[in-house]
Amino acid sequence: MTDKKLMKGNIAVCHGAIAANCDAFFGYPITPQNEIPEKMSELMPQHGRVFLQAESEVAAINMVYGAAAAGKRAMTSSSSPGISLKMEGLSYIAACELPCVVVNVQRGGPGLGNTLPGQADYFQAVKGGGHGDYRLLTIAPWSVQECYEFMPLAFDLADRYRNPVMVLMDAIVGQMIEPVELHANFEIHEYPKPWATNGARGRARNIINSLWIDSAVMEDLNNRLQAKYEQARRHEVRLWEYRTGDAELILVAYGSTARICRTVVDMAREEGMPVGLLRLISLFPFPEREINALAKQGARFLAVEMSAGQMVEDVRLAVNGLTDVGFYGRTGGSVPTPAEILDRVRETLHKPPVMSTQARREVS
Amino acid sequence: MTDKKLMKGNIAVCHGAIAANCDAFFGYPITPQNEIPEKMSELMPQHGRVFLQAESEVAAINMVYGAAAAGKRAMTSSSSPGISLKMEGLSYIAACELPCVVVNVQRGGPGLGNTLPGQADYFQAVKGGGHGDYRLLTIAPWSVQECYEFMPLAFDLADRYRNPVMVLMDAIVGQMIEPVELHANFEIHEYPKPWATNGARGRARNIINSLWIDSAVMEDLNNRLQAKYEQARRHEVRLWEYRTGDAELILVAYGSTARICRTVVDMAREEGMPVGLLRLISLFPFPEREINALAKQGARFLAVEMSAGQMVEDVRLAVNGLTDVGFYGRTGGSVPTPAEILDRVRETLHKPPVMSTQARREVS
Amino acid sequence: MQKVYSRPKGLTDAEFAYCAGCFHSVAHRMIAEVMEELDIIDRTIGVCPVGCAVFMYEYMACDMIEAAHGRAPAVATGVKRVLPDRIVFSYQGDGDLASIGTAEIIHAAARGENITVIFINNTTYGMTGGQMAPTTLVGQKSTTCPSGRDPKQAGYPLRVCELLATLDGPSYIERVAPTNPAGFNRTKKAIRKAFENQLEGKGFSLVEILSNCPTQWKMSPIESLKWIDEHMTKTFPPGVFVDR
Amino acid sequence: MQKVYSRPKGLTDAEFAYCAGCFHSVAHRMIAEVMEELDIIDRTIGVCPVGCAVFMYEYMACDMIEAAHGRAPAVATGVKRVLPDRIVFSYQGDGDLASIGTAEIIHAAARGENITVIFINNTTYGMTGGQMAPTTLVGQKSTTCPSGRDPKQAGYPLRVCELLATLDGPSYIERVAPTNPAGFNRTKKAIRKAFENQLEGKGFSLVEILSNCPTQWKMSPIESLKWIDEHMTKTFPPGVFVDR
Amino acid sequence: MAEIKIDRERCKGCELCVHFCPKGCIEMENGYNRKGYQPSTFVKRDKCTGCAICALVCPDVAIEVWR
Amino acid sequence: MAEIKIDRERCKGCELCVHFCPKGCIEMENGYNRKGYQPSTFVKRDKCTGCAICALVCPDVAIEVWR
Amino acid sequence: MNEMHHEIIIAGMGGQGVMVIGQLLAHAAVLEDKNVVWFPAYGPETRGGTADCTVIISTNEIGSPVSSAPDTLIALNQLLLDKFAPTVKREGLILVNTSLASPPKDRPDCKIVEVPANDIAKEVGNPKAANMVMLGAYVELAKPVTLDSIKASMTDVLPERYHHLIPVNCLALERGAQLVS
Amino acid sequence: MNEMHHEIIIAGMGGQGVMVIGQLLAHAAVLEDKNVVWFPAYGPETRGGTADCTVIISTNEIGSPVSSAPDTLIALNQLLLDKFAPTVKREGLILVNTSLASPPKDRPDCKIVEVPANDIAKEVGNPKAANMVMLGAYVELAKPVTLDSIKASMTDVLPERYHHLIPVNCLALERGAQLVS
Ligand SMILES: Cc1ncc(C[n+]2csc(CCOP(=O)(O)OP(=O)(O)O)c2C)c(N)n1
Ligand SMILES: Cc1ncc(C[n+]2csc(CCOP(=O)(O)OP(=O)(O)O)c2C)c(N)n1
Ligand code: SF4
Ligand code: SF4
Ligand code: SF4
Ligand code: SF4
Ligand code: SF4
Ligand code: SF4
Ligand SMILES: [Mg+2]
Ligand SMILES: [Mg+2]
Repeated sequence: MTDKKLMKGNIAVCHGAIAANCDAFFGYPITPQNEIPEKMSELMPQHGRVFLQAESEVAAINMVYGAAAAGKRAMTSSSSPGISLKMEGLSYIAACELPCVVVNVQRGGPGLGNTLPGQADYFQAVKGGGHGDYRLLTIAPWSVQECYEFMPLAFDLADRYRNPVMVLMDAIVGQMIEPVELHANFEIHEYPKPWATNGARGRARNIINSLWIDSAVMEDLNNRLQAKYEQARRHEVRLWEYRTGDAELILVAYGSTARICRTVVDMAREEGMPVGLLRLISLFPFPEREINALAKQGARFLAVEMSAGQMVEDVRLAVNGLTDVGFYGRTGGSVPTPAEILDRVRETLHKPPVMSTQARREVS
Repeated sequence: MTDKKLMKGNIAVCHGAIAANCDAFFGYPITPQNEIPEKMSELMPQHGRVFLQAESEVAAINMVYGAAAAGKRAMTSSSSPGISLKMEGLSYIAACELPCVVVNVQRGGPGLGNTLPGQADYFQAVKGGGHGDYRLLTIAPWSVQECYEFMPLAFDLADRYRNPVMVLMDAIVGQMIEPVELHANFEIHEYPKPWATNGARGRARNIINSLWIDSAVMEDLNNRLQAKYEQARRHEVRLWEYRTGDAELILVAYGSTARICRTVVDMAREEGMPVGLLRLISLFPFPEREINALAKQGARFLAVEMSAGQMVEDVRLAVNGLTDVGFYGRTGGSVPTPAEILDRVRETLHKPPVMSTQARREVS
Repeated sequence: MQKVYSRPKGLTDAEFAYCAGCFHSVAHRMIAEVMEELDIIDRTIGVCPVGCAVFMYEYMACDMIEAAHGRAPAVATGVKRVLPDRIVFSYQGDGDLASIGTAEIIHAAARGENITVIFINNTTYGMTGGQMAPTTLVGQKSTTCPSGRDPKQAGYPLRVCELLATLDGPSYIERVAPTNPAGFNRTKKAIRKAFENQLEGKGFSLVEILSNCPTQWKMSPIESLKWIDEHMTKTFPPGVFVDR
Repeated sequence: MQKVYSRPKGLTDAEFAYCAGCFHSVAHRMIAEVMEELDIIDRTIGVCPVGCAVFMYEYMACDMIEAAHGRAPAVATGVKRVLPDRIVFSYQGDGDLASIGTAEIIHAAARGENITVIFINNTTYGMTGGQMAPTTLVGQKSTTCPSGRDPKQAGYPLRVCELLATLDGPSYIERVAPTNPAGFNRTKKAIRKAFENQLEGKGFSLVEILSNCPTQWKMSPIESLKWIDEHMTKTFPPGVFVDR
Repeated sequence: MAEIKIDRERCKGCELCVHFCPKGCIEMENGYNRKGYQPSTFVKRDKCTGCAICALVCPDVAIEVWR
Repeated sequence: MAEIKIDRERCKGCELCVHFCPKGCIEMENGYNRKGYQPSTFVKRDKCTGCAICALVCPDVAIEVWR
Repeated sequence: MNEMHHEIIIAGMGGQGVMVIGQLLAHAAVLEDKNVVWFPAYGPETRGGTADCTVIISTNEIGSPVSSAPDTLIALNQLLLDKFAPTVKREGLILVNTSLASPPKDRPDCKIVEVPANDIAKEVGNPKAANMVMLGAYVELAKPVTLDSIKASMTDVLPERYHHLIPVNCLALERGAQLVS
Repeated sequence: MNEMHHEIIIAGMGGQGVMVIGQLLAHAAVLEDKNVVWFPAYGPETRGGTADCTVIISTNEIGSPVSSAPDTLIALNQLLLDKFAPTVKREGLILVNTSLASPPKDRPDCKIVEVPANDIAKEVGNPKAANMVMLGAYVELAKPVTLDSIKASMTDVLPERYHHLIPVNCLALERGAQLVS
């Protein structure tokens, strides 16, 4: 295994961005993602690409907007409070149908919170924390290897859908050090960008704009966006099923929580409990059809998050009342342990399945 | 009716704030809410209160944070892109458990969009567009009279729950001029604020803070917030039912869209169709129980929004698969007409109810 | 007879939607003339503000990007960094540049970003209805200081050229007042120099144009130019602040 | 024997969590001494930054508010406007004040907001691990300019006092360098004056303290003070910039 | 002798050309254009020097000049 | 004669007091305190003037002075 | 009171008094205890010197204050006549200020009323009262409120510095009404 | 390969080489084809001069890299011994650098191993190698990897300017191992 290096998730993100031919990085320090701008300040110039430390997260996302408008692959990274500052900019970028990648290494919130792991920016990422009807395509790595590999995927999705892509991590995924293979085996597509504002030589001028005072035109834009998201719902759902075949209870989780849940599934199976894991890779699009199909087969669900209950709403929407959906969450930087999740699994499986019509919000 | 004045919704908001003993207004111009800061620049000094035009929406929400921390009733107002810039600040204010009021006169989005009416900031308002697990108590007036009356309500809720309250309007509600009665009949509660940072005279010093590096402490804060939101779910649901008694199809809408839907209900009834309206006044807390109860009685639902489908998700969550939930939306500043909604109603009622498990996203 | 003045190629055919006598149009036209003279229309990318000039992309014959309110310098930075051989300018009003966008303009200047900034100071928020701007004069009325700007309540006007001139980054900063034919010529020259500097790689250039807003000032265009001369130039003296 | 130096009442009993020799503690202590001397501990509200001094509320004996990164001047404005008879100070690092919070500090100064600002310039982002700050010197290394700040790439350091001194709003602006006992005394005096001005209703006062960051500079505390004298004061000369 | 042409539909009647023409060659019309503005009109062809000041100051680029 | 007291547990061993004491009354200890720092210690009681410079410069307010 | 419902768009150049007559209509409706919503154009749309507003007067509660198909257009100049004429509902009413605009040819379904408002205003002695002439004509034709209520609204709606013009405004109103009666 | 799973927290003052021995463990695990996650403390927690990290070595896939109850604590000073000793899992292992700290009294369930690491390091001729002494003792006791793999990791893990210290580091490792074997 000599081709494996020990590396932080955050650093692997940088190597992934380089492999994805990322042209420009604009960022601002914030824990727990500082290794990204730091490493990028070294790697990007080495590869003849652009690194710039912006004066703020607001400036950074608007620099990304400019570089993306110019037809280049641009990205930024931050963590929860810094991502909140990018909401206006992201709404603009989505409205202008520009591709870019935004990494959020989530921490404990709300407010200043702490720099420990969190997953409470899920709503913000997948429902659109900014104004208006836009969505971010959102993917969530769970290992250092995926931190590396999801960056080319993210840039590809961004270009393909002309939409910002969010790589939703958390402090565990960003800070942990694992062996990683920087294999560089990516097929990097070049997407033609005839719309780019890079100088109107030999063509009509291009305009990048999201202002349409005529409501009919603005509605057309919205319909185009929605059609695109529908497209993504059909083609870009990514997930990983683990021992779900005969599972009566399926844990649903993403990122580091999904790793923990994999351990829980093994522990549960050892105790003879029919438990499986549905690990979400794409958060938007959400695997609505897949979960619904499992629900139709009678499986119940337990959503596990480092939040007070966000992803669980999408699980409930997908299940649509067919079976029971439970929730186990930890907040504020607390990481759920396998033991406590297992307890909840035991509890759930000894409890006969009930049709719960009220959202249950249990935060321990 | 000599005690009725013709007044814009935005102006009524200002008189409501004055009646609510609002101590300080911090804002920044943006259409379609400019009348609010403009009128406040006149009214607040007249009443010996604070008006300040901030350098930006970011500064404005942080001034509100300061004034609220000092124990005063503070507010700001803006419209969609400006509200997006307040996401970090709102997450801080919620995390610090400070009361304040934020008015969003929604326009067409995403991006710069236009200054026409929109309702596509619903997710942002009710799910928390900022980072972390916080919620804004959200109420939506639909007339100029309510623009006036909901301000004292908003400040009261804010103080009672020590939480930011969003008054979610749209360009129609903000810009239309209707007769209003400035009756000043409000019971304004004075809430003791022993936590306020207003100088530690004769008491231990106070600290307003959302930084808790100990995850256990941060989790405690989160649990406290969630308990508060649960409390609000029990006590603060507000809605108005119109001809729902025997309705087979219930329109669900809020704000100006609900006004339009009321017309639609009357038109439908004239054609003999059993249609009712559930007009949401509180958006968070959402009337989950109430909708679920109606669904149990067999009613189907049609959510109508000026968005590509946001509130409809909460309707679906509440219905939880019991009956069918349809959606009709217009975006980008387009306002649905009674005629087109009625068409959809006819269509829906002639279509036999089906159990739809996939979210339907129909944007015309 | 020879044609001695015709519409510059840097402009599209669209009619300006500005109010009668508004000098946004004048600034647009001069930028268009300079682009034509320097033959850079097909390699220039302009960044529009949010303000009355929000529709600028309809008028300029080059590639254009609509920035969020105040963020034009950041957007321009993003473009210029990835396309260093293109010409990038941003165009901003006083609310856009000197209020919400204060951080972005100062840091673009401090970085010596090789871009050209045209700054239209009309002492008010024209687009949103004449609210107080950071550059509103002491005593001047606006819809958010109805009895005139009171420095005790609302502070003092911000002098952008003076502010930026304390930085090491900028290569050229000038304030001009196109209130008469000589002022027009001076303005045009300044804009040209601000673009030439970029072509020469000299770094950040900014031209502040003392402009009018007949509508929100509630004056005729001719009165508005007089008002600039008599009142605005007291607080905002024209001149070259940086040239290096 | 008489006690001639003891812990000021403006401080709590908490031990500072700063690195050994870090001058954040020195600045805290001096603010505490001034609050005690002016007898204003029980009517002062302090606003903490996001930066190494983020835990300042643990140390000061007065009411404290934790602001979002860069927004302390806005928060302080909010407090002071509704409680004009209280004393309000904010405390900010160079990343906080001169980068993300540029707009907020400039506009608080332009408004002549009657608050006191203590500005700790240590040329780096101490808390987040030594990244480049707006005040990082040309050539100085940081974790985001590993081969030293290159003005071509990252621009030039921002001189906050010089910048703010172009405004009409501020009543008092001074830069001090507490690198020796005389510098300590000068610093204390400046902080005192910045609070006294507020008591007299004179408006915005700011003291920039050239501070150290032994950890991120990778120096001993004593070396760090020498480095301030030898390098920082070249770019950031101490002195009174505004006093009116 | 020189000549100017005012595009009546582009003109917004701001009167700047009238004000700045050193020869007083331009006046305001009495009528209205389609948008509802009262445009200016070239009246003293003989006095015009073709100095193009009118075109220089016209915000709406409504004037062309021949000399 | 004067006296200073160094709070051994508050001291972080930054050496500033040692550096700035005009009389050379302070030295660094060899041992470690609970946090793992090597604190300073008052060694030349007789030379101390009670000038309080050490207290003035001590970032951790670890020194009290009597005179 | 009989059931009735009127949706009117009023449009013209800034300075032609478009908002004032909208406000007079709305105020008169309040006096008559009718439901009314007045929706003036706002924001960037008011740039370029034009102005328009929608007034809805009804005996029923009013839903949307935004009218997608008004039953009446009162157009004070050509540009906005051209803009709004196509939106008027089938067989609606269009009042044209023929002093500044010529009647539309492509709405044969509508009742087109020609009012030389500026000329009449000049005749009554206040050239600025063309808006009142138009209003008078409209109120007489459609009767959403009475002329008396409009007159009674003048003192409340007009700023005091214009109160001396109320008599001549009333005259203009009446002349407009006479024209179509 | 037998199934095994080790969770270790290593803690000490900055400069005591806490991170280095964590990295050596992780690297050795990679050499031995075991699963490993190394989770260093980061951010504001590294202020104040202390450092700690978690290493998990396992033959299974590793879930959370954050250990809520490590089976081993390697404590290089008193402050962090006090902080982390309570988190060690029941009947776990605590290695104490007795040159700078005294063994905890309140964990009678745990196996407490006293290593006078600084003293031994001085003896072998590199006073900075106390960390290596602790590591040697731990590896010998728990055998998560072999001492040879640790040695083989030295050149990769240590910056080149410290390569001349590898022999003395190896000596320190061995002395640590001998102490407990
Ligand atoms: C984030 C955000 N805040 C506020 C606005 C509203 N807005 C549009 S233009 C403008 C100010 C315009 O003033 P200025 O920049 O001086 O330009 P002018 O219209 O005077 O040319 C404002 C506040 C907005 N569109 N976006
Ligand atoms: C919105 C936001 N962006 C970034 C951060 C991360 N952050 C915390 S402190 C800091 C900079 C600290 O530098 P400075 O203000 O100079 O203070 P110092 O630590 O040097 O005293 C940053 C970027 C944050 N907490 N919030
Ligand atoms: S409002 Fe003022 S700045 Fe805007 S177009 Fe009109 S005159 Fe020009
Ligand atoms: S990192 Fe620097 S600024 Fe922060 S506490 Fe340590 S020495 Fe002080
Ligand atoms: S060209 Fe000169 S002289 Fe002729 S009309 Fe124009 S300004 Fe007057
Ligand atoms: S300057 Fe231009 S717009 Fe103004 S009146 Fe003359 S021709 Fe018309
Ligand atoms: S009081 Fe003065 S002489 Fe005495 S130890 Fe302190 S610095 Fe030295
Ligand atoms: S100055 Fe204070 S902290 Fe530093 S060594 Fe002396 S006593 Fe210790
Ligand atoms: Mg302006
Ligand atoms: Mg700093």
